[in-house]
Amino acid sequence: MQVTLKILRYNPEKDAQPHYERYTLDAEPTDRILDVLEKIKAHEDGTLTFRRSCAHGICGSCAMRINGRNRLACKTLLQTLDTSKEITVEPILGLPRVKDLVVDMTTFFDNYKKVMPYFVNDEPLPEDGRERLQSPEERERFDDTTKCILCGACTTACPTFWADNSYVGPSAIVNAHRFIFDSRDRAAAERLKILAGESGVFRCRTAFNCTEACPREIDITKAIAEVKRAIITGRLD
Amino acid sequence: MSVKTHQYEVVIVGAGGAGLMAALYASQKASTAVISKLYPTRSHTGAAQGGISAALGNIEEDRPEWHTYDTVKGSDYLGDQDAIEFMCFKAPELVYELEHMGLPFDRTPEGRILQRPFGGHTNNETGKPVRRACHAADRTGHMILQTLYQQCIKNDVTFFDEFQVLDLIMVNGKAAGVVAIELATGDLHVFHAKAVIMATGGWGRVWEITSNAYAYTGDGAAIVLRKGLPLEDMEFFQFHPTGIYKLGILITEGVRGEGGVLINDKGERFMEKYAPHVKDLASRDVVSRAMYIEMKEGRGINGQRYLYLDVRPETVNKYAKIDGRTNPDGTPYQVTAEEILHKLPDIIDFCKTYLGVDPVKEPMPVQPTAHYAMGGIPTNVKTEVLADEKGTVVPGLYAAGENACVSVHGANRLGTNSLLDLVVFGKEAGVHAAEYATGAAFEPLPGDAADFARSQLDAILNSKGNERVADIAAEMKHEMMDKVGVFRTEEGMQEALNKIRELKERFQHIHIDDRGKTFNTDLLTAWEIGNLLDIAEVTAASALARKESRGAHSRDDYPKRDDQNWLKHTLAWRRDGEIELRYKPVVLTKYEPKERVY
Amino acid sequence: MSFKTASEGYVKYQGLGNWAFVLHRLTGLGVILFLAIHVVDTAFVYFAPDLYKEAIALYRSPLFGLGEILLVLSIIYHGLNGLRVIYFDMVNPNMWTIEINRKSVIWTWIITLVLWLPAAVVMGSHILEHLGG
Amino acid sequence: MTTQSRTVDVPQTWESFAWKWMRYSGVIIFILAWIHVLIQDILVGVYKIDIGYVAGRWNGGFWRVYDFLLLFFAFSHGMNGVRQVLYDYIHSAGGRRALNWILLILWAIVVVIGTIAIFAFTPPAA
Repeated sequence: MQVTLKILRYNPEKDAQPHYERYTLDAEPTDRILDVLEKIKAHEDGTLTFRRSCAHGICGSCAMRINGRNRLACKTLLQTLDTSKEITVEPILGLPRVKDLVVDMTTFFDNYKKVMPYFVNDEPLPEDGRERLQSPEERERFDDTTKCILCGACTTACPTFWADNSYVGPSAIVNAHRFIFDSRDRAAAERLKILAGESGVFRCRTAFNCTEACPREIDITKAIAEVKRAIITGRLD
Repeated sequence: MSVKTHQYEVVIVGAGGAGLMAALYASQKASTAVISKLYPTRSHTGAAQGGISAALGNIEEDRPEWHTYDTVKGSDYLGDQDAIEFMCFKAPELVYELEHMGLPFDRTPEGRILQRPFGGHTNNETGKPVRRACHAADRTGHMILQTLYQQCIKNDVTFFDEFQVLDLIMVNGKAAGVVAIELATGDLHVFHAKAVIMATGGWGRVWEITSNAYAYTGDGAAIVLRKGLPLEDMEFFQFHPTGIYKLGILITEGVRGEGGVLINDKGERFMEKYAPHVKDLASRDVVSRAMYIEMKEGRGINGQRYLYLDVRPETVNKYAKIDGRTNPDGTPYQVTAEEILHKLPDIIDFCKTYLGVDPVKEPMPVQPTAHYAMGGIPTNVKTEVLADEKGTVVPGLYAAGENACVSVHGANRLGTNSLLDLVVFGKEAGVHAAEYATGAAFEPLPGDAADFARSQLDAILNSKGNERVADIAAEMKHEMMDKVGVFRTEEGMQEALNKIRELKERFQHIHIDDRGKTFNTDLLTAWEIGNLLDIAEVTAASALARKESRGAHSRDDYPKRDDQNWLKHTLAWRRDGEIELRYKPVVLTKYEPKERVY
Repeated sequence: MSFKTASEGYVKYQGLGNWAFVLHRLTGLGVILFLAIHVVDTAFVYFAPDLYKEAIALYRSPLFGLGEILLVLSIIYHGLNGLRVIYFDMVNPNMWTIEINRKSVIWTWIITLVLWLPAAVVMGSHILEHLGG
Repeated sequence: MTTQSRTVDVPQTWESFAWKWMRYSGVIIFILAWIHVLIQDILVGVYKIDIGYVAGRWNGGFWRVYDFLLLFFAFSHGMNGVRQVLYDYIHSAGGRRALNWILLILWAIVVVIGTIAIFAFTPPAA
């Protein structure tokens, strides 16, 4: 079958403004948008620029706006889209454009680093040198937010983040959640203090775009709500 | 092009599991920079699914000795036994270390790390599969990568993200740094260093069907090869039995660990013919070969080149009963759809996304997929890179992870040993490189340090032909899949080698569209294809020379293992456009080679 | 990043939740603007009764009448959607799932319309009654 | 092993207070404003409203208190809403401080005017 992709192109060395270019080519219904982009780059226009690596939704490189929604190009099959119309492909919104579908992720990772996204426990290790114990229920408590691949689809779908890059954004909160609710971690209070501030969870307007965008199906808005609740109540259950 | 210079005592190339582990340790003792062509969390370690093996014995009796023997046997006796013993005895310590870093392993009711069975891992006394793979659902690699990156942030490790290393700087026979291009700007950067750790991962993209990332283009190995250093055991590349049909996306062996079975067109569970004891949990080379034979003999599903991997609860329970499989408490092993969903969530997601198949309701179409490089940059147990068959160390140069060949995997890697390899030898690399750097001086940088890197890019940018890089890549992948894949013959491999040389010639006449500086992936993709061609050539030449079948190297014309003549490692150099092969003995300690039966 | 980026997202980003949010924001801003004016004009009954009469006269113009109908729509939607968010956020965060969110947004719109339409009919008939009179 | 419940001590911030305020006041306004709208805009309608109507309505204390509560909660809720909206577009600390003062003054003026009117109003002699 034939598909037409309408891609937002931008080369800072040549273009003052981004513009759309259209590519029509043969494809299979089971092709991913990433496959189509690869075909265009391989055979039609090598200047088309995008990030990709694993091609099966685990590395988080290829987040982009496809028909107006953030998705991973490698997890979006043509058969899930209306191919009788043009498919619009644009870079994720809210981060500086570098070239074509590539944006500068620096702010995104800086925000991630703000929420202490790492395990903290300075208490002595078990004397036998083995693992810290954790019940299956305690482990299950934060399972959902361990799935994050830092693709940025959620944060760049967030209306607050579009307007204000200083808001840490859904992804950072998800990663804070992963540690706040880990029974072995000891820095929940510090993280919650950060997240209770002007750039934290209370900037969330529950627009829900983040959850809809997550290619890992993390219930992000729910996680954010749980963090809000932990700040209000001080309870980590 | 402007060149910027940086100075760090230790420079680590690659930010996957091995690179990050090395970074954590090196940065404690020496100024350290990690240079990565991807953001660290994009590394392919994140795609590893099933688990990391360690004889913790959390569920049932297990011993590091058994793990060692299983790995030696799995390697088809080509693994160096000192290195294997080192790794397997270090395993529990490293797994606990990961846990202490916060890695969210699944848990037993007692709160300990949960373990599952995996191919080739056995109780040496009963011969039955043992639960040795420690896991975090089916995203263990993802959790290792995330955890290590998190710890690097905590420890303020310096990263140069999206910098593609193009060349290794050698001065007076010692490593003195690397040259990299910054993707965002196109600027060249020279990193002056006392020690360099190569941790750039594998090269599955040499083959058509692969579980590997687009980024897996063997950059580190190719760079080292171009510096006149050898690559070891390149003929051994693992084909994982269960890749999603046509796409190659990996379906973890953990599926079979949880009781899934392979089924042919006749509805037979054919693995009992090939591995009567452990059946579907035989090691990967054995299973992939069995699948090829089934398909070749016409028992692929609908005569096509795929088989079914069936993890529907009714199937699992049926064969668990036949096998007499039990839970740790002795009760019969039975699963429900919910339990499968809970243990293999990502697999279920892959299948639903890419196949429209729900694995608890329908079987998954699978075929062997190019998965893992057993060979690579030769190192000793301290991860020091070796320059020749006599074990001469290249001062200041280290390698760890998939691009290195210690050799702990020999001719065939056991599932879950790759993640173990990463953390064990990543740590060793970090420790030893920092130790070396603190005792060494910076070698003076030559004035033309960036010239070779620049000349490689210029050659591509100024190339005047009209060959498209993608066509060359496609032909190489097809040829390698067909002729240097699961089954190999003299004739096929020779054809492949000729073809690759022809493609290398055509590569001199490519045309790329993008000549800009900003994020020029057209240029870098072309450079990567150049790496793959070099790797493919070495692989084919090494394979052609090895006249036996061992592990992943399986020849129709020499179907038997030949310990008399071939119990040795291949070392391959590229000199004056020719591949030169030499050999070195395998380190044997306790385990005499014997016939391998699963 | 900026108002421009945000506006592009508000308008172009595809998703029920996005529209629910944009409408919530617009109706909220509309209501607060009206409220500020309304408090002041009502205060005229004390501070400047004559001006109050003029203000009321203005409110009775057909254009303001239509505006009032929209105001009622805004208050109904903002209130219902607000309650929805409060319930999910404070009482049961487990309801923040894709399916429940989508359904609840659609139901919020349906209930808003069901409540607003009769109000609009009543208010519209008031306007018609007083047209030219 | 069993699961332990854990608590931490988190100091409340202006933002956490504001968040709670929007929700609690939201529920109160929902009730007050809807009844207000139902009566004044729909059932009575602007055509029947004049000073006389207001006088009748504010004859007793109940509706005066009612209207004051509505004014206070709705306007405070709304002004914080405006603050939150503008925080999206005003990023500098100085800008946000200026915004807060402007909104606070605006809020005070409107609430004071409204409150005086509600409680000081005496019906004109009919």
